[in-house]
Parts: sequence; structure tokens; C-alpha cells
Amino acid sequence: MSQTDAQFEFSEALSVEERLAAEALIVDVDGFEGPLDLLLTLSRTQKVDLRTVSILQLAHQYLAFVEKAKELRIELAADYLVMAAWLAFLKSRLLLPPDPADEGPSGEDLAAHLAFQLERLSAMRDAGAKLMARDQKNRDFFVRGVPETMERVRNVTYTASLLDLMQGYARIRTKDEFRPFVLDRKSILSMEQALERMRGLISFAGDWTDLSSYLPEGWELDPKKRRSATAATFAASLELAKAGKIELRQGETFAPIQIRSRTDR
Amino acid sequence: MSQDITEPVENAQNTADAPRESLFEAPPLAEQERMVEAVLFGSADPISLAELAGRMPHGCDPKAAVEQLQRRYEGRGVRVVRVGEAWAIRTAPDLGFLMQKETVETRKLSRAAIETLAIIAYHQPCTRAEIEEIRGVSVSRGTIDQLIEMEWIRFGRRRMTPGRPVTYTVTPVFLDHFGLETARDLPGLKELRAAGLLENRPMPVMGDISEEDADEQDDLFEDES
Amino acid sequence: MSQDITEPVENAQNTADAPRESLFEAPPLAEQERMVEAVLFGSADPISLAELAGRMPHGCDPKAAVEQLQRRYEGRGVRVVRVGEAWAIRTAPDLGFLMQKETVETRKLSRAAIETLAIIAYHQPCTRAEIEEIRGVSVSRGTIDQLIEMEWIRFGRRRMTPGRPVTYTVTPVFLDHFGLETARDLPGLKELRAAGLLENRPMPVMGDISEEDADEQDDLFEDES
Repeated sequence: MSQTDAQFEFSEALSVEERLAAEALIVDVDGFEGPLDLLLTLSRTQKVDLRTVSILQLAHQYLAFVEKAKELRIELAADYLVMAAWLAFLKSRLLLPPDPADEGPSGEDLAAHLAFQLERLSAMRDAGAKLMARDQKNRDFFVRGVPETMERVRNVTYTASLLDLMQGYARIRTKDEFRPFVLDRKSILSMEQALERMRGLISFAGDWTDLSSYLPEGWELDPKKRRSATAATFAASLELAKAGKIELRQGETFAPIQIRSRTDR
Repeated sequence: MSQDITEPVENAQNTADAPRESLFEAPPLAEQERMVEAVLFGSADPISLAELAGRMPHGCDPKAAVEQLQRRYEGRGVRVVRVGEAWAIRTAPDLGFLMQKETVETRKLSRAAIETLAIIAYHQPCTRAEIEEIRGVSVSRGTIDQLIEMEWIRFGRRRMTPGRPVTYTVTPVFLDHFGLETARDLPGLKELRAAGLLENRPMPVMGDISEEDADEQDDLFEDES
Repeated sequence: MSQDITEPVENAQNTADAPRESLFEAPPLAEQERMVEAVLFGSADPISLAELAGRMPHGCDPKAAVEQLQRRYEGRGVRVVRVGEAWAIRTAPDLGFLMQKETVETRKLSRAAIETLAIIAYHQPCTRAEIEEIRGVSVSRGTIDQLIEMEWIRFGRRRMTPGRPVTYTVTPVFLDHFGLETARDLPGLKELRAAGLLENRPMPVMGDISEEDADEQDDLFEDES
């Protein structure tokens, strides 16, 4: 508030400047943090140490201020008026000789308390300013920019270790190596397939024919396929023999196996 | 350890302790200092000695380690500072000019909020009525709320007076923000107390504030000093 | 400075420079080291030498300061490390266990994300099609988004092939997180295998693999190493 330093006294003869200052003070009444704050501001105009401020003069100043506000038809909050009433009481106490019959505190006691209140408010205000003038966190001094702690924040943090990363990569790159052993179905003839095939052909085999001639076309060329097809066809022939559909014979060990359909039934 | 045959019980205790101690042998102090260094560097918030002890291997002495670390960082670009019962590493304030990028725009506190904060800090634990008496004006709900939201003040114990009003005290976050080791390090606290400005002096007219209250108020500071 | 009357122009230049240099005299190296220490400590991201130079007073030598700082932190609880082209302060790896308490609330990255990340790290810059080819499955938008959000990968230059596909590369944040100076520091497959880091476990596909099959597989694997 710019007017706080202004000479501010409600003497009989106010200079234009003083009058302006006084009015500025009143217009700015909203800027005051209550009657005590206003009193503190007024006390500063006495230009003395708060400890030696004249409470009587201060009461006078305050009452004049309220008077002025009324003149200017400025509505003052209730607590300003309560303070005014109290100061008027204090003023009378200070001016009149003490009544020995009165039990209550003396005018001096009351004045001393008001002085204490003003000094305390002023002290707290200074303390607040000193506090704010201190080095402050994130303004003058700083905390760790990257705390290691994964903070107890609400959002989920995903993480992975270097090991995860490397293993993940290794997993992909060695996927083929890891593939379990599976039969290559392309070069496999299952017994069911052989059986199916032979069932269709068997009715034509009236005479003994080599089992090898029942292999699927082309399979005898590839050794892998031939092995699989031979085994499957042989197994299928055993199955058919068991069912009584065909007869089997073999001249000697490792000789070709021959089959023919059993038509005698 | 002197062998004293006249005290067999105590002696037995000693030998019972011995193997346990050797089993969990604490790392050398230099290593403990490294650990404290890593933990304090890793945290933006102050870390209490208890938490340090909890993180460090059994048998460590975090207090000795942190004090040694503090001496090591004297005069460096970062400092080891005490915040209440906890410790933190902070950049040296004289280097703040280098850190504009990190500066967090803090909400400007209103004059009312600053005064209220100062009153709570210097008078804690402090009731709302006391704040209002000192400021001579009622305290708006918003002001207290704002300070609580900033975690600079919190509720203290209730005052054992009629109505059992809540009290407010400042928090470790407050101490941390203003670089204070304890509430006793508030600027000018001693002078204010010596001048009697922190006393709860009752208004002569009312005269109904008990002496006990006044005593209780200074408890916090006196307990600590 | 020798006065040479035969070269008046150059001489004029010298004298013009001189006052400027003295005006902005660089602080002593010890002070520069303090500055670097504070900045590295307070910064959320690793800081490049250029950025350090920009923050420090004119005439400073951030490289010398950061190297001196690095030496000072040798063997300490934290270290000054290079992250790509930038510098940062990090916990000494052997003390990582002190931080573990805090990492509980983090979630493991999904396998798909890890694999995608790994492929990008090993093959950067790398297009989505390439990732899919290597993984053998399509990469979901979400996986890429998550990694970008975590700031572990970012868009690289577009590939100059039909369709101009975007490429992905890993970021300094990634390098920082995994303690790598460059992506080239990632160990190769051979090194992984030598270190026993490969999972020697067959992937369950059909679920009916006989013992012999499993053995055979291990053989196959060992043959290659």
C-alpha cells in the first residue's frame, strides 16, 4: 500500500496531499486485513517505534478514519465498527482519571495490550516476509531430478531389465533351434492312409502281387518316403490279413512280401 | 571384554550375542557412507534415519554414515541437509541461477496465507482462534485449506480446552521447502521469544484464558530444545 | 601479447578481445565442477556438454569440469556416467539393492513389448514390417505406443523404400534405463550364450514332446554353441 508511508495525521489543517492520502487509505479499505491491520498501518504514520507508539493518538486516528469513511459514505465492515467502539471506550478510559471502584482493567492495561497486539502482528508479518525470503525448494535449491525411487505414483510404471531384453531377443533369434521335434508329415504315409488306399485296390488283386506295388505313386523314388510308405503299407496289409480280407506270403527272409485277396469266402 | 567370573550371567549373555554379531557383520563405515549416499541421491524427498536403517544391512549406523557424508559434501555443488528427523541432498542455493529450467512455478501465496503460515509456524501448535486473535480478522477456510493442500501445515493435537479445538502445526514438507532443519531454526525465533511476542497474552478484559493454555503452547519448542 | 607493428589489424583484434575475456572471466575449475554437480543432480534428463555450456557462465569448460566430477565420484555411492552424448548421475550398480524397496509397484513389461523393444534395439533403425518378420507375428499398435510413451523408442527417419515406412530407434532414455552408452554395447547372441543367458528350455508347442525329443533338442542347441 503506497499510502502507508505518507504522513497521515488528522490535524485541523490537512494539506491537499494529506487529504488525498487519507482518502486513498479509505478507498483502499478493502485492502486491509481487518481493523488491527488498519491500526498497524495508522501507527506507522506516527513514525515512531511500535513500542513507543501513542495508543491515545492511534485511537484518535482510527476514530477520525471511521468518521471520514462515514462522510464519504463508505460502508465499513462490522468488525471495523466494533473496533471503533472499543477504541472510543479506551480513549475515555485513558483520558479520564481512574475510578477506584472499577474492578476492570485500567486504561493503561488495555492500551498496553493493544500495543502488544500491534507489535505481535507486525512481528508475524516480518516473520512471514523473512520466511518467504529464505531459499526455497525448487526456486533456489533443488531436489534430485531423477529420483531412483519408482515413486508411489498411481500410474503403473512398466520396466524391464537388460536381461529381459537380451533374453527376449535371444528367444526370437533362436526360435528355430527351439522348435520341438515334429514329424514332417509331407514324407509320412500313415497306416490309415495306406489302409484306405489298399482297400480300394485289393479287389483287383486276384493273384499274388508284390506289396511294394501298392505304394503310392512316386513314393518309391524318395528313400524317406519309401521307407514310410513301405512300413505303413505293410502294417495295413497285416491289418487286412487279420480282418481276413487278404493273404500274405514271403518266400524267404528279406524276400518280397506278396499279397492276394481272399475270395474264398 | 573382560572375563569376570563373578558375573557369570552377564558373561553368558555376551557370548550368546557374539556369534550373532559376527554373522551379520555390518559393512565398514566407508561402505555405509556410500549406501547412504546412493539412497539420498536416489530420493527427492527426505529420508529418515529409520528408513535408512531399514534399507541398509543389519548392524549399520546410518546416523554416523550420514554425518560423515554431510561433511564430505561441504562446499560442494550439492549438500546433505537435515530436514526434521530426515536427511536429503539438495543443490547449493548459490547455484540456483543455473537451475532455471528446473524451477517450478509456485502459486503466489496471498498476504493472508503468508501471515497465517508464519503464525502457525511460530506459535505451533496453534488454534484457528489464536490465528484470528493475532491477525485481528477471521481466517478464511480457503487459506487454511490451501496451506493444508500444500502440505505445509497439518492438524496437531486437539487443545484440551472447552470445545477441544484442533490445532495446526507445520510439517516436514514445510521444513524441507524452506530449508529448515527443525522448527526451532525459524528465522528470528529466539528474538521473538525473548521479546515475549510468542506468548499467548490474554486480553485484559476477557481474562478467561487459563494459564495452562499458555504453557502448553510453548511445549513443542521447549521439548525440542 | 607481443606488440607487432607489422600486423596492426590482427593486433587490433587481440586488444579488442582482451577486455571481453577479462570481463566474463570464467570461474575456477573447482567452481565449474560444483556447477556441473548441481545441474546433473537437479536435472530430470541427462545433460549434454552443449547444454551445460549454455547454462554455465561464459568461458567455462564443461567437459573438463564433468570429467573432474566423474573422477571425484569414482568409487562413491553414485557415479557420473555418460548416456549417449549426455551426462547424468546414477546410483552405483552394486548398490541397486538399496533401491529395490521402491520398485515393487512397477509392472514387468509384456513379453511382446520386450521382444519388440529388443528387436528395435538390436536392429535400429527398424521398420514395423521388419519387426514382424523377425518376431514372426504381427506387432500390435498398443505395443509400439507403449514403448513410445515410455520414451524407450522413438520414430527414426523414414526408410527410402516404397511406402516410405517409418523406422523406430531406441532413445537416450532407453540407454539410460539399461545403463548403456550406445545400443552397440548390447551383447551379441554368442556372448549371451557364453554367459549362459539364453533360456535352455524348449518352448511348449504341441505339449506331447517325449523325453527323447527334448534331449535331442538340447543336443541340437549345444552343437551350435
